[in-house]
Amino acid sequence: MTGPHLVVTASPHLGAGDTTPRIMWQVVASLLPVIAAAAWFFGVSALLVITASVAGAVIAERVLGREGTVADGSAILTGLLLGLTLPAGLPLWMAFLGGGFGIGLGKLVFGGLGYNVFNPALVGRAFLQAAFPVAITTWPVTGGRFWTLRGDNFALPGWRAATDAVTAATPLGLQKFEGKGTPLRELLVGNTGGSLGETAAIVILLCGAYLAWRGYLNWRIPSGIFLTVAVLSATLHGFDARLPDAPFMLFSGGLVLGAVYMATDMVTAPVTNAGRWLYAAGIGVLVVVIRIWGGLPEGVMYAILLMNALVPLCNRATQPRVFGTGARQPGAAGGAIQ
Amino acid sequence: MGDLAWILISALLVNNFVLTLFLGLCPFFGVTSRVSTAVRLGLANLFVLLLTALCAWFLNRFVLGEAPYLRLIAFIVVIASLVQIVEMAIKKWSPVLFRQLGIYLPLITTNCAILGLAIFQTNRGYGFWQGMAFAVGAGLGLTLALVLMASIRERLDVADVPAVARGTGIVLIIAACLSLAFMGFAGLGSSL
Amino acid sequence: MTTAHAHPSPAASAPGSGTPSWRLLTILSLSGALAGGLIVSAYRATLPPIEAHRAARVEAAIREVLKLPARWDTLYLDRGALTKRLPDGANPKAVERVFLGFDSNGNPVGAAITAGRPGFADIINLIFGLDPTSGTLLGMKVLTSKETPGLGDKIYRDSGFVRQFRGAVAPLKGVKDVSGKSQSEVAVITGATISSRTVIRIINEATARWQPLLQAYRAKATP
Amino acid sequence: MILQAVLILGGIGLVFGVCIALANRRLWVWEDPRIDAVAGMLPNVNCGACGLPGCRAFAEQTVEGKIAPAECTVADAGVRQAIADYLGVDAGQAVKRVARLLCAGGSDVAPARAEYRGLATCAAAAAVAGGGKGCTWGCLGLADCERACDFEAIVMGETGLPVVIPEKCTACGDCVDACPKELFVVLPLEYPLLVQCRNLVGGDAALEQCRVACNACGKCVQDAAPGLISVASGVAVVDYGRIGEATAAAVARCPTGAIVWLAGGAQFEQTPALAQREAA
Amino acid sequence: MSFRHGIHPPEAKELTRALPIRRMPFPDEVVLPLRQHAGKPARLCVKVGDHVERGDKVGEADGFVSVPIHASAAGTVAAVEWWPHPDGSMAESVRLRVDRFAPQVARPRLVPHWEGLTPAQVVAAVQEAGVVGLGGAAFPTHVKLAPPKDLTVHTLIINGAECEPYLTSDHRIMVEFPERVHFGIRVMLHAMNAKRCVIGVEKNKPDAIAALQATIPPDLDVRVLPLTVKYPQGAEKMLVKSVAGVEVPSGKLPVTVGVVVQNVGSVAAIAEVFETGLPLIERIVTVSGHGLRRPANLIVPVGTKLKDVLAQCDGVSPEAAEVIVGGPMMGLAQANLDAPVIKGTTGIVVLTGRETRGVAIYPCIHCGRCLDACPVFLNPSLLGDLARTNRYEEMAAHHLADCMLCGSCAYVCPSNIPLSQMFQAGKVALRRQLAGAA
Amino acid sequence: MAAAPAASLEDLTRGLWRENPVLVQMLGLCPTLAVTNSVANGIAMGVATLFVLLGSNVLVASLRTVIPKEVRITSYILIIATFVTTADFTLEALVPRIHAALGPFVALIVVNCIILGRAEAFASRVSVRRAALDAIGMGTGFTMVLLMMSGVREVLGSGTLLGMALFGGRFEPWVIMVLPPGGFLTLGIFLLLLAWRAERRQRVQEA
Ligand SMILES: Cc1cc2nc3c(=O)[nH]c(=O)nc-3n(C[C@H](O)[C@H](O)[C@H](O)COP(=O)(O)O)c2cc1C
Ligand SMILES: Cc1cc2nc3c(=O)[nH]c(=O)nc-3n(C[C@H](O)[C@H](O)[C@H](O)COP(=O)(O)O)c2cc1C
Ligand SMILES: Cc1cc2nc3c(=O)[nH]c(=O)nc-3n(C[C@H](O)[C@H](O)[C@H](O)COP(=O)(O)O)c2cc1C
Ligand SMILES: Cc1cc2nc3c(=O)[nH]c(=O)nc-3n(C[C@H](O)[C@H](O)[C@H](O)CO)c2cc1C
Ligand code: SF4
Ligand code: SF4
Ligand code: SF4
Ligand code: SF4
Ligand code: FES
Repeated sequence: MTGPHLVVTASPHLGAGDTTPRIMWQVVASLLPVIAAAAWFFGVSALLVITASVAGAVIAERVLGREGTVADGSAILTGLLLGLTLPAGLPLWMAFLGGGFGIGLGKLVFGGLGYNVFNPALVGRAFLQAAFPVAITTWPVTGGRFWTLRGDNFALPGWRAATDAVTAATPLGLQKFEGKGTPLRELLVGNTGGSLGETAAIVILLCGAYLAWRGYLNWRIPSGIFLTVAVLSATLHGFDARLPDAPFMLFSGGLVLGAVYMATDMVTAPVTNAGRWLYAAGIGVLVVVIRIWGGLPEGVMYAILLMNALVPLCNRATQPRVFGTGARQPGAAGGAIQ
Repeated sequence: MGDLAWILISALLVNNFVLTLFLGLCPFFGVTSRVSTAVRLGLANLFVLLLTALCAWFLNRFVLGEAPYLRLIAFIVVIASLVQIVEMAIKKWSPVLFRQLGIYLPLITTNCAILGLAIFQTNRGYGFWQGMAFAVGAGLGLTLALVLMASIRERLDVADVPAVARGTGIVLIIAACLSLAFMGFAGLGSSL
Repeated sequence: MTTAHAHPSPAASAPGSGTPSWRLLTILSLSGALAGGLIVSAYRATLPPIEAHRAARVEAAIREVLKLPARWDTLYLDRGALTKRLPDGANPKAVERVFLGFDSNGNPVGAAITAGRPGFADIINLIFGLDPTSGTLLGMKVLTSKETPGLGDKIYRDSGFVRQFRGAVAPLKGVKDVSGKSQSEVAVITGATISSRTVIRIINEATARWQPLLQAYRAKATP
Repeated sequence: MILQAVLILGGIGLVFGVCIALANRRLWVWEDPRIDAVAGMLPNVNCGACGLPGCRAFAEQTVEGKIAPAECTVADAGVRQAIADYLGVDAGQAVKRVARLLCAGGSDVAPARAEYRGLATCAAAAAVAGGGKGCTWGCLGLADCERACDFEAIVMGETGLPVVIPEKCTACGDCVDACPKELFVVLPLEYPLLVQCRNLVGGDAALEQCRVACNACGKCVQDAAPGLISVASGVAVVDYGRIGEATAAAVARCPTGAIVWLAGGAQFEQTPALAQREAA
Repeated sequence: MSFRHGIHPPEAKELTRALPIRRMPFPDEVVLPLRQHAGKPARLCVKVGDHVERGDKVGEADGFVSVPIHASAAGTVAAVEWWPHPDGSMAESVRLRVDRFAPQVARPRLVPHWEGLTPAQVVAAVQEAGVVGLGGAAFPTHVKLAPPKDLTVHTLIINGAECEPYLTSDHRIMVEFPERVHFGIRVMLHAMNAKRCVIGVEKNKPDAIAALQATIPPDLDVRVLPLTVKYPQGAEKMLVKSVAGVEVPSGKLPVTVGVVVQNVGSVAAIAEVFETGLPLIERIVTVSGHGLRRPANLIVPVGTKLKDVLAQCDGVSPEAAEVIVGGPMMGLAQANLDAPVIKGTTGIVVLTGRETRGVAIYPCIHCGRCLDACPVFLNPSLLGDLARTNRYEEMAAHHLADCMLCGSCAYVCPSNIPLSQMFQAGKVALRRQLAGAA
Repeated sequence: MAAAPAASLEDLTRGLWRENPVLVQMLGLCPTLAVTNSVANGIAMGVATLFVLLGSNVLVASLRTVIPKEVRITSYILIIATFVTTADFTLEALVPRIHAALGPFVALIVVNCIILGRAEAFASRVSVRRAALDAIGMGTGFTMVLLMMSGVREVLGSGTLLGMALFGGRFEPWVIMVLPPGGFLTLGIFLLLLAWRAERRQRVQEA
């Protein structure tokens, strides 16, 4: 029989239709409102900084990565998220460097998409924060005309930024070092100092809700983080009224952006649901500890990075219980990797 | 009490022996391919650190007051001998453990963390309980770093790490990331 | 001391055999003596410059924070009070002390006090000059710290910050912007709030502790 | 001062000397130091070609005299001799064995029937309609064996067949384990006769699947010493117990070339490109 | 009525759901592999040139876990040779040239009437009739009817879930021959000395539920249980969980918890065997798919070549890319349409190029969807990583043996990782390692 | 024992690159990472280590026939500790600032695996001459790595070299380089570059 040209593939012969690049691009798309909010508050500087970090990330992925991986969208996503954690006045060369470092050392040396242990955007940011602690804690005020630069964005590569922009302490800095609160409304709307993407809590929550609904992010992680932070800070506030209350803790700083977009990076989060709860609780606790007892006003980035390091152990401790057995999969003893 | 707590937390997290003080890198890079081994080595180290703190306190208190110039040599000789005894004991009673830790057990002697602890303890003039807290913090911090590194390396065992990074390169990059992450603990306990 | 892993052949499997024990002991004693001798000679040779350096460092610090006193006394803490004499049998290194400075007329100008506590990275140790009667500071100098270069290290690199302590009245208050209303206000460094506040806190704690002791000493010494 | 120093050091030394001496007596475990020495000389690739679980096991057994140093096929002659000298034993003799592929059906002669899409490993493809190859016994050419070989002794040839380089092959058997079609056997290099086919279909049906298949015509059986070759269930089988009786005549009339006379050499005539790569 | 995890693939049953079963004519040639069931292949008992009647044995059962193979048409043995098998290998097969002019009619009873037979005699008769599980695994049914002495069977569960997309053969049996199903149940209950029977049917077959419900014989304790529509509801252990609420222990058979699961098709086949007196020589096959011109539910003589069955459905359309024996979730792609329909062939599905999965495979992004899909609660993501690096022993330690290759994990994987394929390869590799070690 | 000149050269150069204690043997990483945040520290550490290595190698080699096997490790430790204590005092006497910056790491030379490793694996078996050459080679190799590391870290991290400003006032230093992560990062990138170079060279050779 001269039949059709036959293809043979393995079962299952059908697929659910979602692909990894589609997930990445969907998340990118969901970030557009957040970027718009950043541009609304910080004008052209916001767009410049984000563009620079995306460029850094994409160029690193293109040059150092395997062939054709830029198209999967993950590098662009990393760049965008990195950009959103930076202050508007940051010199562009730093944002570019951060993107490149995040992708190069946070992702590609581990083997590229899927294999990295630490969130590449946060590796990039942690690198920048350790390298340029002054520049990255210089927070321009919101408002102003769209075309006004919010800092020395165009400082020459290698050169220090001229410090002439109007800056303001972030709500967390105000709270921690001066004991001053910020009205909740301002926090929700985003009319406060801070990094590009962290200010508009409401917008981020809406985008996150959309992603959770579409199944692109695991709702357990943000929920677990919010829950832990709320409970812990409410308790502490109850003991010592000088400590910030729960709404402030939830909606100030990078918590919302971190919980919704960065802790949920599935590559660097546990695969099991129980592990995700554990991971989320860990992030929540660390955020509160660092914010209240640590030296830094904000701890979301470090909390996520630290829990990233604990992900293999979270996975190992929460392997599913196999159907028809009383036992979990070999964890501590047998050596569950991941 | 607060003082002891700070000493412990500081050695465990803020000034983690491995990740911020660069002490004990040989086991950190050498014996972290499996979590199970890392845990055991970490605990062995914790044990030796406690012994060391004890010895250092004893020597400082009763022997070296008059002869500070002999500090280093006394520390190293005493610690080396003690570890050798411990090593023999392990070899006798747990041949499996001995085989798994292999050549690294004698190297615990020649491990910066151990001697470093003794020196820090002396320089900072820690008393007995302070020394113990310091040793516990340092030992747990070392174990934590070892276990984290080992669990990450186990995960990377099945990853597609590029050829140039395989081996020590990737381990150093992981260490850099861990060290970056631990910067989050900076200032912890210095409460204003 | 013997090492267990060096047996060349099964025949030599009895522990400790090979070299006679007396030889091992002799060799070890000899090398111990040799090592001790070498170390002691090195110690002797280097002790003077080392002591000199250390003394010079202390001296420079005291001079700086006490505004060039003519001379100073070392006061030791003995059973809750300051004395000039080292308590009997005490290890001079282990006893807490302050330095009381005098001007060329022999009038006390103030005391130099060392103190420390954890800052942003690790313990910050500093020395400061205090006029115990008025609580006015004479100066402050950071001795050791591991604060972040570029941020926390401004507590000793930023001369503006350091200068504020001269003439300020303890207990100090760290503020973002100096209102000028109070002698106790010290402006903290932006970006190094923790380190600056740690400095302030060290001084306040040490003042609270030493000021009464110093006052008591002065009261005792005057009559 | 010197006296003080000596006294302190001596005191410490004495205390711990006694401790260790005691410990030594009570805790000490003897282990033959020659094991370490031999293990140090071995290549430590833990390939298992010697049939033992790793080089250390080999060292233990050589020290105990249970196995001759030459059985480590990875170590070169110098190393084997060195071990033998160290232990004062005879290095022994090991027959050079190599992996042989029981298939010659490259993509030029054995067409695929359907297009396999999916994971590019033989193990995975074998589970999907036999990998789509017309001959379901034949080599899939997805190089599981090449990847399994620690010694780079297998190179995938132009037609998608693995080519074993006898000089590099240590007969560790990793390829035997790796091939899902069980196409490798480890045989002494000097065995000259090999049937390079496992296809059990006989006659023209076999040739439809592959032009170099053994079609079970039985000519080789007639031309060889009686009983040396037999055609059982569709493919010729050599009785290697009697390999000494083999002559090149056996392969002369094979219509497909499925049976070959190797004369102790490499299995496939290397294609020009391969030869070039080898030469470089 | 459900189990945890699982997936919801598109059902695609509308193509054939409403099409009555029809009988296809005899082909010119049938090919009867001696290996059509789990267990030992049958032993050949004919020679080339022999003439056989419809229902005559061509292969004898070889031991207890084995069944005979019968000629599905009258004809002459043309050859006994290696022939493509639908599992992708070659198998020893009897090629039968069908006698065009033979009457192919019913013959004197080859299988005895069941009334009056002891359970043991029923089991023997079922074996002689060559009945195997028609749900796909083709496990000899008589073995399941003879549980070990120390275990009692309290419930017979009939698997009418038919959770695979496209397939409707069980559905049509339940709609068209509900009495036959009940008759089969009666025989089986008798054989196992069990009292109770539950028929589990997914809720997307309301007509089948209604038909079965309406025909329950008053003297039988039979219940029809509507089940949640979810893949793999029909998998034995999942079904037991859904119906009886218990987990069959890992590595154990359902009979350890006192239940036996039989596919509706098997039950109907037993009924038919005892009704007609003919052994199992034909089966109902759903031939469907968007790559097929005229989908159908066909009664196909066992041994009919796939190409002949497809020809019955007016052949495949030009877009056809992949021919699958079985359902699209667990079925096997065919490289050779000369392979025959065998007893375990539930369906033939022809997929178009558009439907087949993409070729690009991305690395695992640890999204965890596979963990949420796996009905036996494995960690496919981890198993996949281990498989990629050939760490088979570790896969075994992570319960590879419990994986039933349902493909749920690979179905949901956004990175398109062929997880279940890797697991199958892993199982094969492990088995070979074990064999090598032995 | 008259070693052939080629052999002496070999003893001398082995440690520089091919068997570099840090980059190839991965020994002595603690000091390599801990003290390389400034070039001055790196030099001081390198020189101190070189001194100890040379002293102990020479002494071990010259005493190799005297020291019984049973106490050899103990004796080596004694010898090394003596030299280290001496070096420690000397540094404090000569360059107190640097001594303070190096912290405990001068004393920790005692446990630097390079030194005990060379004593045990090399010096105890060869002539004094060869042991000395080896010590110089290894010590220089170690110092070289310290110099490279501390050069990169100081230039990037402080914008200075040996304390002298290089770039003028507007240079933005990469503070991370003088912080702990910078140590890991710099060595990690070094190793990546080395591996990359080696790989590329191999590829070129193959082509
Ligand atoms: C890498 C890094 C290093 C830092 N080092 C110090 C430091 O040495 N001392 C300090 O007080 N704060 C340090 N900080 C803390 C922050 O700069 C903190 O925001 C600051 O103390 C708050 O000051 P502000 O209220 O003026 O913003 C550091 C932060 C980072 C990210
Ligand atoms: C090796 C093996 C042995 C089996 N033994 C029995 C048995 O003794 N009794 C029984 O009732 N079923 C037995 N079964 C059948 C299973 O219960 C089951 O029906 C069969 O594997 C098909 O189920 P599936 O299609 O869900 O895989 C056995 C199956 C296998 C694979
Ligand atoms: C993933 C999976 C899905 C299955 N789906 C069905 C199904 O929908 N219907 C069915 O009858 N058998 C299905 N089976 C087969 C059953 O597990 C089991 O073999 C059968 O019900 C036993 O009956 P039998 O021996 O009469 O075939 C499935 C098996 C697996 C592994
Ligand atoms: C919900 C979601 C959140 C993500 N968050 C991050 C992130 O915070 N940082 C990042 O680099 N990539 C993020 N990614 C993209 C991607 O997972 C990341 O590039 C991988 O870590 C690279 O291996 C995210 C992807 C998704 C779907
Ligand atoms: S010989 Fe086997 S493993 Fe090698 S390519 Fe062929 S099928 Fe694959
Ligand atoms: S017929 Fe023989 S030679 Fe040809 S592909 Fe098959 S096994 Fe290989
Ligand atoms: S194929 Fe195996 S691992 Fe995947 S979902 Fe099914 S049972 Fe689980
Ligand atoms: S579904 Fe695929 S990508 Fe997601 S965790 Fe499982 S294997 Fe990885
Ligand atoms: S050099 Fe520090 S532990 Fe080895």
